[in-house]
Amino acid sequence: MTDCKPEELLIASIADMLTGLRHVAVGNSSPIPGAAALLTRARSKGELRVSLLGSRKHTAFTDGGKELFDCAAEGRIDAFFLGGGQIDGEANINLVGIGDYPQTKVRFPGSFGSAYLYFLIPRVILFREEHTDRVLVPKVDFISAPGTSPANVYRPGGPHALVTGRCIFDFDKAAKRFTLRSVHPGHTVQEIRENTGFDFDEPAKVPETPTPDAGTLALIRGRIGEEIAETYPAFAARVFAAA
Amino acid sequence: MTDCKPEELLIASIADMLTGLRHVAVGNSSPIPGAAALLTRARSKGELRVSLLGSRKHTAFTDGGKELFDCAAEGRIDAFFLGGGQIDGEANINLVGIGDYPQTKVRFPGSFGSAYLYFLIPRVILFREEHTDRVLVPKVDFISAPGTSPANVYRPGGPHALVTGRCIFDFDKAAKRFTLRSVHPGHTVQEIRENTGFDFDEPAKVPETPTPDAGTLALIRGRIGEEIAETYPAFAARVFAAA
Amino acid sequence: MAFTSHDIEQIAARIPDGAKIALPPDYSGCAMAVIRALIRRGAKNLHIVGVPSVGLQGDMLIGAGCVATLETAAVTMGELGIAPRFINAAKQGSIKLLDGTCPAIHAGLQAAEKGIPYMPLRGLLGSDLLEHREDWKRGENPFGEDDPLVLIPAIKPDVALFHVAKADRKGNAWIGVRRELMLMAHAAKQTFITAEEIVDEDLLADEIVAAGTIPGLYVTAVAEAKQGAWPVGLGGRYAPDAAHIAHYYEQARSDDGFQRYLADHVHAPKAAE
Amino acid sequence: MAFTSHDIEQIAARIPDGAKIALPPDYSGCAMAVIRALIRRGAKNLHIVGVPSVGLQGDMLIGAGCVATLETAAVTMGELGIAPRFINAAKQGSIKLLDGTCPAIHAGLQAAEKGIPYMPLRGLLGSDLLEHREDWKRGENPFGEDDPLVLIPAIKPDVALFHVAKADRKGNAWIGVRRELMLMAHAAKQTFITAEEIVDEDLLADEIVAAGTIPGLYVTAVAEAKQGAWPVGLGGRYAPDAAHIAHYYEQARSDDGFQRYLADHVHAPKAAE
Repeated sequence: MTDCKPEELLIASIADMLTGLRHVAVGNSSPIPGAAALLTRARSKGELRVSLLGSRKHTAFTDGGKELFDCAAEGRIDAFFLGGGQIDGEANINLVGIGDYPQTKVRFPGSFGSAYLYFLIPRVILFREEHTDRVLVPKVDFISAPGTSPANVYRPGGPHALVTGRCIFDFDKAAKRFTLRSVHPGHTVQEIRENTGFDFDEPAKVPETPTPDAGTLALIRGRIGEEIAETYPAFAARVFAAA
Repeated sequence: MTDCKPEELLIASIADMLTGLRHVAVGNSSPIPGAAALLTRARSKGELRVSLLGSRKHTAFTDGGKELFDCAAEGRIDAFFLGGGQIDGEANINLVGIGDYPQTKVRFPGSFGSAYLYFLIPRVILFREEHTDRVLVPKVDFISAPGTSPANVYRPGGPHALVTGRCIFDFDKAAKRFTLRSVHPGHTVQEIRENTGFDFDEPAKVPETPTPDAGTLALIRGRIGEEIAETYPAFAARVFAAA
Repeated sequence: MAFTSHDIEQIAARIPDGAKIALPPDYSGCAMAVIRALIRRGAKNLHIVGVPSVGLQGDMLIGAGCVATLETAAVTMGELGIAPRFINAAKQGSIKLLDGTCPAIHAGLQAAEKGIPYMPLRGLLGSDLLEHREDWKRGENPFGEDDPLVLIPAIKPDVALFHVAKADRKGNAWIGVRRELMLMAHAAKQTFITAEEIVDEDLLADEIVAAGTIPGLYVTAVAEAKQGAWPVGLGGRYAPDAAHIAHYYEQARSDDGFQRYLADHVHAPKAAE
Repeated sequence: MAFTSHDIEQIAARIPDGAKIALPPDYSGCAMAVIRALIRRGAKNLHIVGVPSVGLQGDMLIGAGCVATLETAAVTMGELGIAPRFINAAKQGSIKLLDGTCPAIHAGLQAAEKGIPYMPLRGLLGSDLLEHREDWKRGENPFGEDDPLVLIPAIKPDVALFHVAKADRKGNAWIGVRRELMLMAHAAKQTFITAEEIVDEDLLADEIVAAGTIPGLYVTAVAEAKQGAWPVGLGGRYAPDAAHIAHYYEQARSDDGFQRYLADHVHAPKAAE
């Protein structure tokens, strides 16, 4: 328990959300979601297909940059990950900047495919390690992609959960609100309230995020560490080197 | 002169219409237009590009069936060839059938890409060896592709000429009428009138279609015969074997 | 998503009656062995989509009574002439014809590939094709003025079926420059492939081979079929069997002749497979 | 149409001020040597289209004052962080931003490739991107009911510019699975390519190589440029020069530092070529 690193907890927690799916895609610069998808694949006995963008070995696209988006639109991708410079309580995400657009005070890289994939992939997991009221805000300054849409908008996809360095939230699309699902070991509900800029629901008793069992940890540190190292060598060296 | 075969005359006549162009595409089952394009290419010193559908060697498409059409829409194809089970005096073409659609009395293979390429390729040469009032009719029974379009329709392309086994017509888009340009050696204007179902204009004196000079004939029978044989071996054997 | 390995008859069994089935032209890669198996199993009410035209496959399925609807830019037997069973059915009015044009079929499949309801297209205005296609609509260019367009609805086949030179054990299939086969696989709900050979190596492992390969992600099942495109041939591998096709053409010009052809070459035990 | 062979500076000279220029992301194949030559020749008022995002190329051109408009789904320096000269320009408001999203850029280029004025797209509704993109329109699905869509106008670049592993003397260029480069070449009016090597054999002659090759038909000119993608690297050939990129990142965080970088690595005689 105590020797489970924060990254390993996140990998195992996210992996559990992917069980039973057929195809999970992971964007660039996403080592923890990538490792999570590879972990689920390893446990699925070949049932889960993983497309890891930026990997030569663990991606199978042959139709250029558009294929990920077409593939999502065809309904062939079950889960994906999005982050955000800001995320608000209605699951709107901002990858553009803080302040008035276009001359924002703080500028982020840009929206990438979020304004599309958030609509089309059934299980989008929001992932951001930094859990502060700077990131988790009442209302984003710029909506790169909205968390919910009116009933007439074609939207088979949307937010499934928000995973941070402190906790996991579920998202209720009808209520447009997050509910605290579990708090990571070493963190408290009060701390999460203080560091979250938006209001959220919580159950009467908030469970602790379960830590991975010994078998899972061994798998993460062994095969998954090796597989993810192809795409994220620095991450793998930092997290798994001393394991 | 007398030893110039009808096919050779047609090849040379069509080739002259392609001089100065950058890229000519030729559809399937078109040995005479194909040979004409190859002849113009041979004389162009590499300036003309030819895409011969059905040829492995003389086509350069690598993006599947849609590429010919996309390429035309991008304005990258200067000339193309279309035929027709029926062709009328307004240059409408029918590749579908004779009689009331869909249960036509006579059925042709279908419209292929004509309803598109006729609009987008600047110089479409209508080619049909059979010159009878069965083929050249007052009004086609089914318009696969219209000869002209209203001014508001996007149409950089359209009919340039009609080449048959008896003569060559030019087409006037404004007047929506064919004009006899020249009559092939051995044929007469009166014979053409009798065998053409539509009315057309003619100059005071109708020239004879010029026959290819000795150099052109040698080129056709030599290099062009060899090049076209890759795609149309039966045609090449029939026309060039005894040359 | 889970790719499986099958034999020819199993593939034919998994293509249900009434399916909208996308088929390539004779020069692109035809799973002829499965076409014969479909006739053997008595498939009914198929909606054929020729991508963009169809040849022997279409004529045989029409003649055998497997087809309710034919959506294609053309039916052609190449230099032999017009497909005889198709002509017969067109004259009899025994199948529903959705006459189209090549770029509209490609555009409809691309719309399905992109998950959009339609694709706008140039051309077509003033063609009687447009008059008879109740599923096509006229539209206006919202970025122009008085600029009419035709809107082609997405074509989403239930099944794409074709033959390739090579597939591997993960369902990856090498198609080279025949990208219309990739478009078919992207657009269709299920894709069944026959291959001259199924190889042990991963076709995506080599960067040069990968460029011409459909990932197994899009492939429902693959069956090995040596000479699987016979008699129409497979580009780069073997030529059409011109004598056999001419024999078919002659036979298929009469009802009796066509039935004899089926008896000799389709129903006969393991005729060609 | 006539393809020509050039050197780096000639290509830079043929990309005019004010051109709409399509550039790939750092991982796809960047003609960095031409980017430096464009800065050397003092290119002005470029309209960059990131396909679908842009990295070091965009940051350098922006920092050097070559850019008037930036149309992209993102500007990223990968794990280093956000491109410093881009951030500076965004905060200063010194360039016009057309923030987009990857699939809309691909769709716009596909519309140009198909010669259609626009492509309908899912998603986007409710995004502030749509609020700020005056060139995008809302539309309705004419085949549905109360089904809103976004209409993305065609993106027709004046120039596509990228780097490949191999080209031949006819202008055919091998890109493997990097099909976005083919889309760029199809959509653009002119395409300039640099290649690690220019080979004598015809890349279209071999059926396996041809599958990953852009035909010379679409290529305006090719220049040989060994290590032409340095410092961002070329997939399958050489890795990014991480130390140099980190050096750039540090230098580019200040105006002075960026000018020193240009002096050392761009204006210095034959710095990297």
